[in-house]
Amino acid sequence: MKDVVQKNKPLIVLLILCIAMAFLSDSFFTWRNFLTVLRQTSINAVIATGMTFAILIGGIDLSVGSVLAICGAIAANLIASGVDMILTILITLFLGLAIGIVNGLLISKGRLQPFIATLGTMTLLRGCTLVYTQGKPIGTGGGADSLLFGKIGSGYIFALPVPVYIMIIVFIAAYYILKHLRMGRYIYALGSNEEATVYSGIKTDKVKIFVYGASGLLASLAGIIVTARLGSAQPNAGSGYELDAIAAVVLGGTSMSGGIGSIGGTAIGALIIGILNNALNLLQVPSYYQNVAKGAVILFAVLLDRKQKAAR
Amino acid sequence: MKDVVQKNKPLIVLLILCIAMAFLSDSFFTWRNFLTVLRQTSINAVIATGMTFAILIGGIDLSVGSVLAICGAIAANLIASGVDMILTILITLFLGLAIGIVNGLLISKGRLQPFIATLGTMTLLRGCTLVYTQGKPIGTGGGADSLLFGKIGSGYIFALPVPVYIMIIVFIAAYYILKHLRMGRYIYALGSNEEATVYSGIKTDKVKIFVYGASGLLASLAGIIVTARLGSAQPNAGSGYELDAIAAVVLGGTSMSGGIGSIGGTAIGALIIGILNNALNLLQVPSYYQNVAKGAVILFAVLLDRKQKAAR
Amino acid sequence: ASDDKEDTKATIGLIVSTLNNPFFVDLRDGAQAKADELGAELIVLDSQDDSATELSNMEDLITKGVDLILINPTDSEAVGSAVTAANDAGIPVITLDRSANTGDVVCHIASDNVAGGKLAGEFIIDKLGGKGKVVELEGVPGASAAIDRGKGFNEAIAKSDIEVVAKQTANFNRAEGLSVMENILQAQPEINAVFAHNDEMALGALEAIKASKRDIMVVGFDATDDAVKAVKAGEMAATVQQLPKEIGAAGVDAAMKVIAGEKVDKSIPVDLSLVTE
Amino acid sequence: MQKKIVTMKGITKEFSGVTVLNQVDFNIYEGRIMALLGENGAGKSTLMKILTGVYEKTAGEIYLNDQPAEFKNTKESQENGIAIIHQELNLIGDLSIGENIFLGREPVNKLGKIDWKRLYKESEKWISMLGLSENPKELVNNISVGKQQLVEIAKALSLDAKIIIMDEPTGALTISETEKLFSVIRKLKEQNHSMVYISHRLEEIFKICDDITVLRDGERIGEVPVSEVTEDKLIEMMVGRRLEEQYPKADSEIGEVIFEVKNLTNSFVQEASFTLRKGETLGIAGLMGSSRTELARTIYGIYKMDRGEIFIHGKKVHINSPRDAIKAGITYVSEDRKTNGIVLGMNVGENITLTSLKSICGRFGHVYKSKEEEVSQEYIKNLSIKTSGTKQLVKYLSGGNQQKVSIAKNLFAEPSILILDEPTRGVDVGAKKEIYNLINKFKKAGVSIIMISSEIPEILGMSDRVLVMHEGCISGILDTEQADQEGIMSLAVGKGV
Ligand SMILES: Nc1ncnc2c1ncn2[C@@H]1O[C@H](COP(=O)(O)OP(=O)(O)OP(=O)(O)O)[C@@H](O)[C@H]1O
Ligand SMILES: Nc1ncnc2c1ncn2[C@@H]1O[C@H](COP(=O)(O)OP(=O)(O)OP(=O)(O)O)[C@@H](O)[C@H]1O
Ligand SMILES: O[C@@H]1[C@H](O)[C@H](O)CO[C@H]1O
Ligand SMILES: [Mg+2]
Ligand SMILES: [Mg+2]
Repeated sequence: MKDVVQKNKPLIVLLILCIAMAFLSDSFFTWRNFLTVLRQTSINAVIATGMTFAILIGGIDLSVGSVLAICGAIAANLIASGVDMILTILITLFLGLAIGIVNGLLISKGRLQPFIATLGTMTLLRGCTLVYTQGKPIGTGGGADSLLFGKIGSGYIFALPVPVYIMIIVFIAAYYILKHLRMGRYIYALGSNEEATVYSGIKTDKVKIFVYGASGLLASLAGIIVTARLGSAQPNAGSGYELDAIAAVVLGGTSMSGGIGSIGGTAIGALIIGILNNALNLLQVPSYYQNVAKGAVILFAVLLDRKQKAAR
Repeated sequence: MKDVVQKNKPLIVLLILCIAMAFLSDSFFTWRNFLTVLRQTSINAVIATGMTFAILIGGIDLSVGSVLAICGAIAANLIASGVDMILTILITLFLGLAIGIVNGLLISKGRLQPFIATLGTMTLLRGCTLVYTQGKPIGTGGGADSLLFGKIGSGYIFALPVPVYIMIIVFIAAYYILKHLRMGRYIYALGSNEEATVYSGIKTDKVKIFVYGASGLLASLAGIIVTARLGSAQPNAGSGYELDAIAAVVLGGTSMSGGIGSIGGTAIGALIIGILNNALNLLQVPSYYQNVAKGAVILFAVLLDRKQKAAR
Repeated sequence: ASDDKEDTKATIGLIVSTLNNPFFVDLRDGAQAKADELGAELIVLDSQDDSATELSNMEDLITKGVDLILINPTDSEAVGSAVTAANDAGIPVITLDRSANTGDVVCHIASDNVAGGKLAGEFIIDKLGGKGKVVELEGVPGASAAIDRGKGFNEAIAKSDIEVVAKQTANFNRAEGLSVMENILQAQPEINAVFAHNDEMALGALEAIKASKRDIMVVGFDATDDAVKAVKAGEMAATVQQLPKEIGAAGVDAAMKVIAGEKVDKSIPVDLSLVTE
Repeated sequence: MQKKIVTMKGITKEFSGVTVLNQVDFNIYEGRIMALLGENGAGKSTLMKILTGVYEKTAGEIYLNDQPAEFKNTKESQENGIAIIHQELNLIGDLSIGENIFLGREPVNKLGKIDWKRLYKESEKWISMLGLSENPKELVNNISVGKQQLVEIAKALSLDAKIIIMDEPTGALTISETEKLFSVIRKLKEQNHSMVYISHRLEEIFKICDDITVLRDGERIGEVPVSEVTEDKLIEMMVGRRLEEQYPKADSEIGEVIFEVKNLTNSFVQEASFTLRKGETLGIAGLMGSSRTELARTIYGIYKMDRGEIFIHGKKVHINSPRDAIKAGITYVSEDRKTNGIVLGMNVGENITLTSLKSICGRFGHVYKSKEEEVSQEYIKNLSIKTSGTKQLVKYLSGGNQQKVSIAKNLFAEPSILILDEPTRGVDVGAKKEIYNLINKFKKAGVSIIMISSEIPEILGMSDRVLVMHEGCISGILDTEQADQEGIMSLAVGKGV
């Protein structure tokens, strides 16, 4: 019983938030707002899923925001120049994957600390995006493919927004990988004890490349969603998103030191952040106070969920 | 011999940078520019010193930029309302120390992971700064104390800028603590093996509180320098400074996983970043390319300095 | 290579608050075009919206020994030290878009953000017939443009029966403009107009409004290409045009005059106008 | 009866609802050495951790000199004159030997500056007392596990405590080191220090202890003076039944040479050459630091070879990683299970299947959970691993049971060559025997075994041939029939037979 509560503390924070909002705002508990929150959460959720992989192996991926920006810019440009939507998506995802793999290579073969490696690529790619966009937004144009592309961000299928489907598919895939595939097992093993994992004959380099590749891929997917929703790619898109993603992962109970955590937790963490942003707007909290509230909720949530083991 | 090279790799990067600049720009090797670079480096260096402590125990302090901002704002306000300079400085430093101690308590007694604890306080304090300043810069006013206060940022003593003295004193104090005081040993021990440190009868909570307290104190000191230099405190001051500080620490050869590193390294790391910024401007690298160059240099420097041990 | 300037060519430094915002990119482009036209060398540095970086940029330009410095301050208060540093080095300074509260400036070239906010407010009063409910999307908390535009706008509507029903920040950012507007749309059953402190947020809000199928007028600020297009297409009602290219060009123009020893006006206003359908 | 210096009464300890100590009484007498015995998981370490303030007890009382005492942390117990050497090494790898010994008690001058000279001089004194000739400025990371163990002991001794608890201090020590330690212990005893001594090596108990307390499954079985028990009686108390012969070496059929190492050389090992036959057990003996572990790990692909060849079934193989080794049919049970043997944060089942996960996976990498459950249950049963189930996290198992998981994990990869590095270190007598039986079982099934051990009786009892190392070189290979303790020792110290 105590165990159940311990395991579900993130869920409890989520519930507290929802119940409080139910009292504080009439517009909160409506189907429409529910969909709005889900759609807004989807971008952070997709990025946070990749971040969960990285954090599970004891790493981190700070470059996600920059990957989102460069991939979004390239997608917008491709669509605007009349490239087919499917092809555009494939190219963009491939680019994200490739960047992620480079991160993975720097960290595995290059033996760099993940924080600093991805800090480097984050800075570098932000520069690339500025150079590529020349500091201006790139519109997707008005072509037929552009309209279709826009649906990825704002379309509906059976009354549910498209990004919500994407988010759910990403969650399920990640859950399956972590729970039921060999790679998932290796991710946990690597995060718990790297040396023992090597001694067990597992190619840890491959696991790292997989993890950062996945994170890059998912960041580019998020880039596609953002660009599709806005119909344009901004040069400063995604900056600071890494912090939201990390917050979602940690609020979901995943340990920054690796080896412990789950996708379900991350889903809850992303929802907490999404609902919080929504709530601050619905409650018309003045801008200056929004950061105060956000910081306080993050601290409250993690204090509730603190682990038995001492952190440093 | 191999050991000497291994230990001094950050120094080698620094030398390469300087030699390259000597060829590329006439204005680089001038006494004026030397002082400019040192003065520009001082703020990051002071913050990075506190960050070195945090990283040495395997932690991190993301809140430094926000601490800088709130402390700077309060200092500016005090000076503007005619409070004596010395008193202002003491109050401000005390505030920084107190915030740092709160971080330390959250992390030790509250058992929070440092990344998320300081991410929380970073967000919260940024909000507090906005509320306190009402989003507007606070000038130090034109009083006598204001002019004197300004000297902390832009004054000279015996041809050397005041912030450079501050930086040097901070370095020496930190070096002494780490090398010759018990607390220093405990910092390394804690970062290397927390459990064994506990078993040795060391109060690790006290060490953590010391470390984050020091980091907060130094961030507020940096806040004083920035405010003094600019003659005013900006609500957005210091945002992103945590990344520069971390980069300096890691470029200096300190391991993000704790236990290994030195203040000397951090000094070199901070100089690398300072010189790099200066160099990019002197060489007229277009601003969009500056990020590209910075990211590339960070990656290059750490690739050169990579540890034997595999990182995750 | 070396950073020696050629003897004949004037070297002008331009410090811009940030270059990842189209407004300032236009300002830079205007300046660059003018510099090319007049045969001057232009060194552009980006302060990334940080006052300390701005000061460092100033110091580096002083080290380089440029002839004149054009500065677009991140903040009018904090830029004082940078201006003073240039004064001490004997390098003339011209401020662009935002002014400097301290230090000696040869000339200030800008459009007035408070006036711009007013312009937007008056337009909305006019269109709504003096009453209605509006939403204000604020810029980065603490940014001077956000403060000034908000000030002008609120001063204008204070004289009417228009009520601000929601006031939230979207940080000058399009993606945030979208999500913040979505949330406001949930909370507010009745909205007649939105005033956004810049076009990026206005365009984000526009996406949210389009998706909600509600009929709400959007007014932005900056007249970026995207926004002007949206206005022409009848999607946005208006945007306040600041002519950033002209601010940049006028800056270089004045700079060349100063370098040549000619006199320039202390303040050169650049026209504000409202782009409507 | 002697004066009781420590009395523990009715100590009960529960870990998340599971009782691991039940109403245990325990005494320490002034100037005497109390042995604490019991199978793996009996609760010995837990009891001592309660005494020294590492764990909080669920119930019971503790008296120090007849005064109620309760220590909230190690520091408090130290201040009250109790020092403990934990079973698992607890040193700071990035600090020097001297810094480790004085960690938390550094000598300082009036200004708080550490007096380095004194610190290193004193450290030198303590380590040389234990026969360690290392420079005290050397980083702990750079010395072998055995030497680290000595540093740990030096650290406890330097506390100058009235009561010293040693939880398996000789686990990583060789005979001569152990002797050195014993002489130190005797000296301390003469100075009226009291001690608790935990070990699975019964001969040590008879050598130095005065009294014995036996635990079984968290219950106290009894306390007896050493002089009143025999080894058989003790074993019976510990395991609740009699055990037959200690080393049940099976005579299996030894086949052709299947493994050969030729001139293997790197920074640890010089010109190592030897062969291994099918179904044979090759023991590797040597002093601490003779690089037996390094030889094994080089074969296993952890360390690079500078020169040399490895043949399996006469075919040359290239091993650059553990993965290559496993593919070639070699697995390695590490001497250091905590750092590289097992994944403490994963459960028993996941650990057992980790090395050979592929074999219970579908084509697209899907892990068949039911199959995993089935095989791990099988290993838990075969190796008598004491665990609440396959889902129990390994970090909550006792040291000996962790060792069994480490062995199970390697067996699951179905090696044809199994390298065991100190396989019975920290394993109780009952479990030891089970491990020996397992070795025999696999031997019979045609697996060839390389067994590194610091216990010469074990080497002699279990191997067909004995390879002896001295300072990175193979100083001799003997048939077990011709080998004896003296012969091995003289090779180990570098003298020919
Ligand atoms: N922190 C813990 N959480 C849960 N269970 C634990 C914990 N520590 C020990 N145990 C359990 O308590 C029991 C006793 O463990 P302990 O380490 O005291 O045994 P031991 O007698 O020292 O064994 P060994 O000879 O193998 O070292 C074991 O069953 C172990 O699994
Ligand atoms: N990380 C290291 N760096 C440098 N030298 C090392 C390292 N680890 C071990 N050595 C050295 O390698 C040699 C052999 O190591 P080790 O003592 O582990 O061998 P061993 O024969 O297996 O002994 P043990 O009985 O302790 O396992 C020793 O001289 C030791 O100092
Ligand atoms: O004038 C500029 C632009 O409107 C920009 O969008 C935000 O910053 C302001 O200062
Ligand atoms: Mg034990
Ligand atoms: Mg060994």
